[in-house]
Amino acid sequence: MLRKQPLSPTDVRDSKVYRDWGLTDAEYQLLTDEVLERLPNETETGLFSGMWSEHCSYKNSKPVLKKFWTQGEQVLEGPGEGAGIIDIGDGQAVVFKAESHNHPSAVEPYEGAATGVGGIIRDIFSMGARPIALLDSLRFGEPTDAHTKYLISQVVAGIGGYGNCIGIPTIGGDTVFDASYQKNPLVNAMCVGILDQADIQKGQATGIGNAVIYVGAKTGRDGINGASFASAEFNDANETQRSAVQVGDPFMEKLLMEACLEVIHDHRDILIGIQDMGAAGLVSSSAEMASKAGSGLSLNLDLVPQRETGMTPFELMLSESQERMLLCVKAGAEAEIYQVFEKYGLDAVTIGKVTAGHQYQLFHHGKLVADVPVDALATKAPVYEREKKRPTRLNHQSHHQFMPRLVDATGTLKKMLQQPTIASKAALYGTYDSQVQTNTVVKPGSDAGVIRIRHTDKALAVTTDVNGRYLYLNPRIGGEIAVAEAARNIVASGGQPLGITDCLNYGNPEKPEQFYDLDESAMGIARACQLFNTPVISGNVSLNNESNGEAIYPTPMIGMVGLIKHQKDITTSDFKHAGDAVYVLGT
Amino acid sequence: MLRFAVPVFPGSNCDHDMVNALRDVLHVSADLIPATATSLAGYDAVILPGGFSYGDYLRSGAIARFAPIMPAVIAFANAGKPVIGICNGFQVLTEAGLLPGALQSNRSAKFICQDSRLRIVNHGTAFTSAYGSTDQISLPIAHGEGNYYCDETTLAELRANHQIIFEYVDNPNGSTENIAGIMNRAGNVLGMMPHPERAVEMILGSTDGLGIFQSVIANQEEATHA
Amino acid sequence: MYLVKIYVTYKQSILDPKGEAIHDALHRLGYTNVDAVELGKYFEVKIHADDRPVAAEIDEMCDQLLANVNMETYRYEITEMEAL
Amino acid sequence: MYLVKIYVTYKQSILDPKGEAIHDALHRLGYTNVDAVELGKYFEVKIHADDRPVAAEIDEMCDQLLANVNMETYRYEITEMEAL
Ligand SMILES: Nc1ncnc2c1ncn2[C@@H]1O[C@H](COP(=O)(O)OP(=O)(O)O)[C@@H](O)[C@H]1O
Repeated sequence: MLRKQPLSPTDVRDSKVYRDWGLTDAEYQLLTDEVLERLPNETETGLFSGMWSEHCSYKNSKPVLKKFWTQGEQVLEGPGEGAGIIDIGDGQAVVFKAESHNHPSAVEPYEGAATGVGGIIRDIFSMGARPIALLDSLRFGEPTDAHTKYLISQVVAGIGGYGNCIGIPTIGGDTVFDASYQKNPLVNAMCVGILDQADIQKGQATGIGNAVIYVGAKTGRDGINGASFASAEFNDANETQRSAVQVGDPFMEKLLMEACLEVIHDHRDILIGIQDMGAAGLVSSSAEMASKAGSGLSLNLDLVPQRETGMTPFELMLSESQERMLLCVKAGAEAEIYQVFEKYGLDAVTIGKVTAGHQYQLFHHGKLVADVPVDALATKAPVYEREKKRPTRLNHQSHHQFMPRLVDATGTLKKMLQQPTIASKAALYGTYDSQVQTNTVVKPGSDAGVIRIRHTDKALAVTTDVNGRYLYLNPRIGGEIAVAEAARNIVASGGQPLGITDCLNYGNPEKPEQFYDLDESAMGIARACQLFNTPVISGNVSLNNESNGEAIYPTPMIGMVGLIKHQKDITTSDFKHAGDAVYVLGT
Repeated sequence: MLRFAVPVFPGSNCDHDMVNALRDVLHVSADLIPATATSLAGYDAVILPGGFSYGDYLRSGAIARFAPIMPAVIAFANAGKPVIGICNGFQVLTEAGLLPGALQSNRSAKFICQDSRLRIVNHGTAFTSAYGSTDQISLPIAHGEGNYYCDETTLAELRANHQIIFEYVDNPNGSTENIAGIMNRAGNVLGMMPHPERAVEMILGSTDGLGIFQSVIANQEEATHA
Repeated sequence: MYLVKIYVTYKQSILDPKGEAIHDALHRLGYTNVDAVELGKYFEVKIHADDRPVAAEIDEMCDQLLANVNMETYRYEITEMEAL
Repeated sequence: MYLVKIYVTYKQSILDPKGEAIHDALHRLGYTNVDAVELGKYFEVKIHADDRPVAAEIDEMCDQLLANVNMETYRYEITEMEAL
């Protein structure tokens, strides 16, 4: 717990409190000896604990992500920004990204799933795009025990609760039940948006003196240091020390989205950068905006809209309160921005400015409480080349082809159809509004969801896929299969695959066998992406999906988007007429 | 050309869908009106759209009922001009007292999004005349609180005055007497849970929703030419 | 300064779908001795006195906004709090 | 037979968007002397005794289903009713 009196830099060092915040001794030493060359105070240590978490720094996964294939002439924006962008012709582009909310959903399934959806939507509209579709990729244990049933109903209610209210159709996803996810369910959400290429935004803060404006919900003590929490492993002992849960407010987000899109469309001459406050909240968004632009930044924390009293700089900077965005706006034009937000009844407050140099400075009650190089936060996190060891489970594989012996075909078919993973998911997706915005041509229940692009003859097909069991048996081939399955779903809907996003859900990367799974499957995904010409344009990593030492199946969720050039080419999976011929293609 | 007004409450999310249907498919003029406006002068019809006004955080429609635009909507209705409330719009109309009864949580306590078959109960209204003798139509529903409730006396009145306009063929949400849509006694205010604006183009699956708008347009044009 | 606790529940004759759903869920969890569940809303409102009686104001708020008197009833308790 | 009244409210630091929205609406309606609104859940549960104490069972139900102890707290009152 945080005290009212801040710890001195030597207290931080001696008490090793940084460990509770997710920094290892070695990382703390790297910080003191090489990056800062001094002892950081409590606030500064907190900033680094958030920024150097896996969630923000990708310190364990960077070497793996480098292996992805990210090129292609269609790519306008690859991994790095809030979301990737792909050209779809006629001056338009599609923006998409996926995000995991596994740990929050395990703790508080309704709000965890809801805020996962809220977060991925902000990633899309912060790029300047209007969100047009959502997908959800879910993994649960076998739906036999009461707790799993509770998780399923709450997660699905949370996804629907957010998406339905904000008015973005949920048009696809996938749901698998397997004991491997019993204690560690996966909740991955994907959002797709569309924009005119002229509206593309960047999360950057440039131009000395320009204003940093905070918009949206007030900051509270919710989800403090959630980024490090999300990157930590579960065990029964830390059940009670989980940081406060965030509650989603889709109504607020709807207003925030409309206001931000209005600023982007109608005030683009004064808007310099825009970014959502996601993991590690205010510090992450502001440090990244400044670092990307090579700027310095100064923030006055007393100006941050606050929902609670007596919040410390640590709490203000690391709170993960939802429905907040950060804007960089030309000095002198602030009032124009305030006016837009006021119309929507939202807070918009200038909390700081871009400065000369490269320092990141925070003021609180008139005192300088943090003063560190921007890049130290945003780009100097350690990167780990983890040890890789072929899991022993792969040595015991049988190479004999399994030959099923079929005696009662009808009986077997019926049994298979009763498997929760194979059975229809209509009871789940039937609670999602799949038609709002009136562009949905193919609703959930076919291969890919299809949305037409209004005022054109085009449509987009979108799907999420992965079969963790295949990756468990062979991570590399399993990775290839995941991409191939997604591509088949797109093609079967009449689309040409354009690119993918992913959520890499794995166990603890510090275990060499887990890292093997991650690394091998990334190579499989990379190879398949190159083959299908579907570059990876965005994604998300969720590690430490373990409970009491048991990892989930390696589960890299693949979200693929395809372009349908003519709406007449849209195809659906149902048989149309009695008497039609049925063909089997492929091997 | 007829002019439709579509009031936008904070949290409305079918407002654009409605305007798109009216402009692109029905070729009438349609404007989005902020809930802070106080006049509907110059409009021939008003449609309250679906969505989650004010998040529907208390009861659906309860907070929107007090939006600044509502006195103008009530005056518009009292002047005998056509007012339609769809989904959340229906909930707002009941909360505002322009239509009797209330909309409760679905019997399943879950949000339901699906196509629903409806029986047209009264063909002789300003909202259904264009359906001719068509008996049933199919429209999408998408709601968590669409379970229509009213007491026995109100129900008897609705029946006696032929105010029940649409009934579900397979009641999806527990509505009293399968009610999907009702109108006021004067016949100029319609509230319905299904979304006709989602069924105006074949590419989206159905054009069964067109009749409602075509009825209003035909009746209004007749009224202005008379 | 007053703390007002307001309880809004469905009227007797009205079926409460959410209460039913919770009732069923409790049974599935093995609490089979639960006979009925009703779900209502519980408001905690902090209000400071102005020129009219607090109770009258609360009645008005409930009738106007917090309850739908077509299907709900309400009751409340008012406690005076120490001013801060 | 017992009637149990259960009150579930958010913990201190948890955002209550619904309470906020209702608070704003009350202000717009002119109830500007309302300082805060929190919206919680109110359950009326009827339960008949079985082999274990009612209070223990209610605690368990709340922990498991009716409240989410990560973000909500609950309290309850148990009254014995006349058997019908
Ligand atoms: N969680 C979900 N959300 C939305 N749609 C889903 C979800 N799970 C499954 N679906 C939909 O159900 C249909 C069948 O899904 P799935 O069983 O994964 O099919 P397949 O493996 O044959 O591609 C697809 O249209 C898919 O989008």
